[in-house]
Amino acid sequence: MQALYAQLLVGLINGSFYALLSLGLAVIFGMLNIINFAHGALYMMGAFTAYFLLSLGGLGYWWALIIAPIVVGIFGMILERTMLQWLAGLDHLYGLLLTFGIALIVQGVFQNYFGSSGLPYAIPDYPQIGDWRGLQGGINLGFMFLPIYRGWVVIFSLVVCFATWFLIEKTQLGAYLRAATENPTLVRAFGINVPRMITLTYGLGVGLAALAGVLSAPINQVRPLMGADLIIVVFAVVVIGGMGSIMGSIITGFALGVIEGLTKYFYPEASNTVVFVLMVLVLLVKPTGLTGRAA
Amino acid sequence: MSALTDDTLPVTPRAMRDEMIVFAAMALLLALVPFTGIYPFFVMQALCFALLACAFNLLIGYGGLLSFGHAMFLGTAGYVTAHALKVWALPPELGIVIGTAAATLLGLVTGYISIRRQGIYFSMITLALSQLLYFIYLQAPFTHGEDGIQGIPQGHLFGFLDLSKPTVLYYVVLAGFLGGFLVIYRTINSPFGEVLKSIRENEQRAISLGYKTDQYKLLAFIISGTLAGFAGSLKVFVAQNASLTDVHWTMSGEIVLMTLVGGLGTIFGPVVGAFVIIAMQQYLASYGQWVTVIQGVIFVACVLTFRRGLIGEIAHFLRRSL
Amino acid sequence: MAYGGICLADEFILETHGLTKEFAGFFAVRDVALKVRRGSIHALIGPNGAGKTTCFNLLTKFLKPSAGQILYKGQDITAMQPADVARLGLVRSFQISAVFPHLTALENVRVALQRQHGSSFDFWRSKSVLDRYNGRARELLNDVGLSEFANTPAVEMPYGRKRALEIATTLALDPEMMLLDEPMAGMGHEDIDKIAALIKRISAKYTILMVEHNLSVVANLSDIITVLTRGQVLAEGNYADLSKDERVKEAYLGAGHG
Amino acid sequence: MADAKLAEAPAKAAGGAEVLSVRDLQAWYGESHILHGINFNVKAGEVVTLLGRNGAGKTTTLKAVMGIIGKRTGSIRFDNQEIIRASSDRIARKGIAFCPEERGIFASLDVRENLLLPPVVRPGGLSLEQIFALFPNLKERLYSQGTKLSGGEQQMLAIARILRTGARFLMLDEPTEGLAPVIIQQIGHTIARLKSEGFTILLVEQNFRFASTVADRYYIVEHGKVIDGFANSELSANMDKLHTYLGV
Amino acid sequence: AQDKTVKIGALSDQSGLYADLGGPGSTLAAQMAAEDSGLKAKGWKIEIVSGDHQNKPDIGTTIARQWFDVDKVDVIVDVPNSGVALAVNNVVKEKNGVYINSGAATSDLTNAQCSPNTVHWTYDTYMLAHTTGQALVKAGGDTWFFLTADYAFGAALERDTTAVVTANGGKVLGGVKHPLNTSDFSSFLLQAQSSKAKIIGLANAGGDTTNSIKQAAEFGIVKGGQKLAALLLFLTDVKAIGLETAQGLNFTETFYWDMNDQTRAFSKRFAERMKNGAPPTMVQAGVYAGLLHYFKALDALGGNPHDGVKVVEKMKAIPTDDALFGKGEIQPNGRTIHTAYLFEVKKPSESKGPWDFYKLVGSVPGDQAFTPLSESKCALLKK
Ligand SMILES: Nc1ncnc2c1ncn2[C@@H]1O[C@H](COP(=O)(O)OP(=O)(O)OP(=O)(O)O)[C@@H](O)[C@H]1O
Ligand SMILES: Nc1ncnc2c1ncn2[C@@H]1O[C@H](COP(=O)(O)OP(=O)(O)OP(=O)(O)O)[C@@H](O)[C@H]1O
Ligand SMILES: [Mg+2]
Ligand SMILES: [Mg+2]
Repeated sequence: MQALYAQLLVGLINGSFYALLSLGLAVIFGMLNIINFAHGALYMMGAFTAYFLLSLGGLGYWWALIIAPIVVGIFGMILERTMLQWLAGLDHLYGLLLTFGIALIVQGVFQNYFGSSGLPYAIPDYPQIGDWRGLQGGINLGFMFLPIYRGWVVIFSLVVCFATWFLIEKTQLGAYLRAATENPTLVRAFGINVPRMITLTYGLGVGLAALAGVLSAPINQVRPLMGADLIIVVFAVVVIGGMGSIMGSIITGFALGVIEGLTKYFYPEASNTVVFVLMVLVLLVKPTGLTGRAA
Repeated sequence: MSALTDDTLPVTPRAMRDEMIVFAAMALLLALVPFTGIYPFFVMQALCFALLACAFNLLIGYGGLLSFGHAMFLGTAGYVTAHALKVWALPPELGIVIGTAAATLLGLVTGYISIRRQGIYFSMITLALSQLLYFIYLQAPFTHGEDGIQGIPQGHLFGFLDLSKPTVLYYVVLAGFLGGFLVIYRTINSPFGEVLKSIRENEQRAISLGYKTDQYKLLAFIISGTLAGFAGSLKVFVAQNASLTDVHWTMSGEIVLMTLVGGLGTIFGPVVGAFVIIAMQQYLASYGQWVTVIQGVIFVACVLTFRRGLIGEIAHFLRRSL
Repeated sequence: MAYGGICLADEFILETHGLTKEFAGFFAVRDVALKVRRGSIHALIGPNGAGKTTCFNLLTKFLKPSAGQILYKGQDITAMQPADVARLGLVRSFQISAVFPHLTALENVRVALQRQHGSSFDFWRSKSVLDRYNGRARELLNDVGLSEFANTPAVEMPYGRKRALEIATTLALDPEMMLLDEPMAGMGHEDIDKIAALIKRISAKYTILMVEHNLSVVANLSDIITVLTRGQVLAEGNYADLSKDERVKEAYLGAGHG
Repeated sequence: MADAKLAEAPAKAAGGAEVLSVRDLQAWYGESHILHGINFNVKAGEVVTLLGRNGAGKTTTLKAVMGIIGKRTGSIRFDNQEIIRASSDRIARKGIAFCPEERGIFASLDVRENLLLPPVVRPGGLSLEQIFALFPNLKERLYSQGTKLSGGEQQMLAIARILRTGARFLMLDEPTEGLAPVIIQQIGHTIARLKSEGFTILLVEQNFRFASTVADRYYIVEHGKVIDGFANSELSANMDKLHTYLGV
Repeated sequence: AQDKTVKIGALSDQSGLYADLGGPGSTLAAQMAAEDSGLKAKGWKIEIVSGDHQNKPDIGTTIARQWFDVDKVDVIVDVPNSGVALAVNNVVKEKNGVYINSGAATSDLTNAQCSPNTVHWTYDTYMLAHTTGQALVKAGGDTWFFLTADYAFGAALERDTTAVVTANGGKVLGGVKHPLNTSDFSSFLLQAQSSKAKIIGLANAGGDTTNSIKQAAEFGIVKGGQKLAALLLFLTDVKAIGLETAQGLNFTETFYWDMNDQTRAFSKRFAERMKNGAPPTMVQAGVYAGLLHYFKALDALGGNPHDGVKVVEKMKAIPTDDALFGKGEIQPNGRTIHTAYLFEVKKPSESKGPWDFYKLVGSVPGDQAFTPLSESKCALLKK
């Protein structure tokens, strides 16, 4: 029974990565109507940026948490301005293909320069207060050993997810964004600089990916392909949650982490497939995903 | 409506005669390959992928359905054919039939699940289904996991065509390709094809006219899956192995790339696209590390500058459908 | 076809009993009993949001009723699928024009003819078998005044023409009963007259239920009018009677009429 | 109450300076040349109506003024500034508001959000209460999804939302299409009231009967050109011409 | 006159997962082997081509086939990735070329799918499992828990290791199968932790291995007294994980650059010519040593290098002896045997240079490390 609690908790932690990544995807899909296949590559860039900041600039984890999303976000905005922008109004398909191409390029270039096995990145060991060495070490919860870093990831992601949700669903900016998805021409004719807004939104979504990348750098190997396989799972999360639905992808992200955790405990062989099975089931019952708006 | 159709639909009514002339020219050129000194295995492989891309194109170009999981048909048929030939020691023709039938069956099942979903949901669900299948094949004993099924005997087709002779094999593959191509061509230009197009254009309206659109889409999906499977079965004889890469989602991505490069919704585009991409993989192999980057650049360039694809641009320039 | 009230079940081609549609507590259609006489032009009017389109959607199964029953030719169709209803000869047009944008006008009509005559699943036959529908398709286009647009893709046609095309497509199915949702909306006067004449002409053969805000059209065409407000039937009768009805004036016609 | 509020708006510009002047406007959809030289002008405080058959290019003209047609040449001057090359968001912020023919209600927004969507570009717009007084239906369905409204309600919403923005120049594309007679009358009153409060309105109409109750002047558009124009006072004199132009 | 031209094809993964341990480095190793062979002086012409199989069996076979048919290649080396390696194995046999595989782990190459044209150099799964299992149990690690990648490769590693562990008196307490390419191992690590096994065996590869090691550190597994044994790990992986995290990890290799003066000398020459200055991995070392041995056979034959079976027979006849792997032999099934070493990753404080990672813990002589001929399922042995 205790082991089960531990698995649930661990699942929740994992879920926070899914949530952050699918959140970014949902923002980009919901607002730009683009299936951002480059999301995994940008997530990877977030982790690499953290690595560079440390190894070249001596700037540690906490700096990376702020700087990496901005740097990668700017990179994303450049992508949007130079390429994605031209796809406005075209079929979804083209956005998907373009970002797929971008992902190949980015991953290929990183692989060429940094190999495929990756680079080390440690859990931050500062600030040091009393016995605490930054986020290193762990707490014995009785039923499990909880690395402090994992606890931090959950809390931090929850905060970020909620803030993003609020921004998009509860502010006027969000209304502009949603309207612009449907009919950018008209929204522009109301006096809103839609292109700029879209660029910023893409930057936001990409920044979220990068943030997830920084968060995962101390846990997962910083590798050029670290996002490539993850991305498919995250797609599934977004679809289950209802494409473009912010809250849907957050909740599904966390829930999926937990379900996957349980599968790992009861029938580990299926833990990679459970998400897809789940997705098929959900779509059979509810075509637009759990919280998707009607098509 | 989607801009996809804006770009891809022929500007003039289809000129079937033009298309038949081009088809004859293509068939002739391909038939001459063994006499030119071009390496036949390369062409054979390209032909298999060309048929695969054509099958995929049937769905996207004429049904408006982007499947991001078409590798599952290729891989499934490949595994089944390979297993039939190697373990059950069946003759080639039976191996092909069984492999293709497996793809048909898979098309029926996956189609039933995915077809009722629209647009991007459809892409995602096909992707997920193929990924599901990937993990199953990874673990299933008969596929031999990472090692794949190796050293598959080619055998004698109909008892007298020795497929281990490259030239014989070449003409068999070519015949298979041309046959598959004609089936697709006919499907596109059939009464069924017309209904398919109207569904893509405005599904609600098609329903209100009394069409049960799900059935049409399902049939299109099954035809496409079957032909993709047929390509997979043929490929087994060329590569003499069946492996996981054929079911991986990156393969599905490559299929899309081929079709895109050649021209979505054009008749001959996928063929050209497949040859271009396969040639690139072969001849850029010496550039080693940059192949994926180059592929990525092609994707980006295609989408940004010639969205109609090679053939699509030519057709647009000539104001003809090709 | 029906000739006079031979027998009661035959007299009304479409009947509803207690038809109700609720959207999360909001009753868009409430307890509507509608009887459409065979061979008549029956108009459904009412202020915006009265539930006319919703009614149409219920009748053609694009929406599931929350309660009530729909009888078409005496057969209960309440639980049917939209495509099946269309196959029974009950065909609709849409309020926002619905055409196949990248098919030419001719092809638009042909798609409907093809359904009517089968062979739609034949993927092994050449589509040239469809050419035999061209003649009938041209006839239909001619009827709605679109002859010169036969080879124009629908997307390039002006709005009003698209409506006409939609009607031609609907006619191609040779339905027994047509539901037209604001067929004249967005049309110029010329076209309105044309379409009105067309409707008049075809009403000899088909039963027509239509929603229309253009009063002169309603007045000229319809045999009987049902007025809907807030999801409920307010009144029923012919135009002359209704235009004197104070309730109808207040709810729909406004001060300028009557 | 509503009237009192409207009365606070700046007084109507007497005599009417030219607000919009369109010269030799040409426009293209992709490769097809639609407008072949449109010329007209609108003075402050006027209601000007563009009439013409289906497909004549009326909607295209409005879109060209709004800057949402890819390719356009000629001259469009608004408040004495050339706007032919401006982007549509800048044009909107100069004080032009557009109500499209297809209404453009956003499905992912509820009615309230739809209503509040267009940003206020300058003071002087209608308040929410005034809008609800004009269109009571909207108040009832405030939290419905925008596209779940009936056709007519959507039309009301489309008009209502641009009244909030404070733009003084409104372009309405067939605002009465699909509306019940009572509502059409209401819209007629609304337009008259807006006009009396100094709004300038460029209207596209098929419903000539309605247009004649509100318009000051008419222009006739045919095949992408303005071929005629006259004032409301000259209407009876021009009735025959109108018949041939429009087939009324 | 004798035909004295040979063409070598270095077929590897140039861009993917295995590019670091094979890839361009393997091509370089092949070049260095050609230069060091001294054959040029004896009138031989040696040419080297390289190709990228992109980890796809059909690309691998097409390249191989084309190399034989069109480019007249005589020998194919390297070929990491078991799937591609086995596919190419068939082509080489069909074309009667020579195949010196150094990159693939599958022991099938010298068992069920052995071929008279193939020499499998460097390592295989049996050897890895055997050496690591035996050496660790002997050092007191007698209770095991496995983290196994859920496909053929992982199963083979687990099966072989279990056999050695129990044969040596150890006990397997349990195991968990994880799917390929898992990014989070915490669930599995928790199970491993609560098993209280002394050794946690990682029967997986690549990113799965590095991630599980990294996360094991996070969960304080090594600090808690358990030991990690990676059944397949390369120098480049250790570099990627970093010593801080990897310290104390046990695993087997057959080559390490810092073994003796000879390996150091070769590695120095090699590193100078590598783009990133990395010393050779065991796979690259295997390419070099395997080719050197091949050249010896050619030299002995004196020319006419185009009959693959004949050349391989000659290779098997000469005992192997080179600077990198020491003395050994090629068995009739094509398996090269040489000494295998158990290493442990140093603490950061013990490391004196950028690639100074390992300390030697034990070694197992080749004839005990690799599959005994009596157990080999190779058909060539049944003659
Ligand atoms: N799917 C839905 N969800 C919620 N409310 C709906 C939905 N569809 C329609 N309604 C509401 O039901 C009412 C009736 O709508 P309907 O479209 O039937 O009106 P109508 O009579 O056709 O009006 P119009 O003449 O303006 O087209 C409206 O108030 C509308 O907002
Ligand atoms: N997106 C488009 N692409 C190509 N041609 C178009 C497009 N939209 C409209 N047209 C064409 O432009 C011409 C003018 O159309 P416009 O919509 O301006 O007419 P209108 O006068 O507003 O007609 P209506 O009264 O039907 O609304 C028509 O011939 C139409 O076919
Ligand atoms: Mg309606
Ligand atoms: Mg118009």
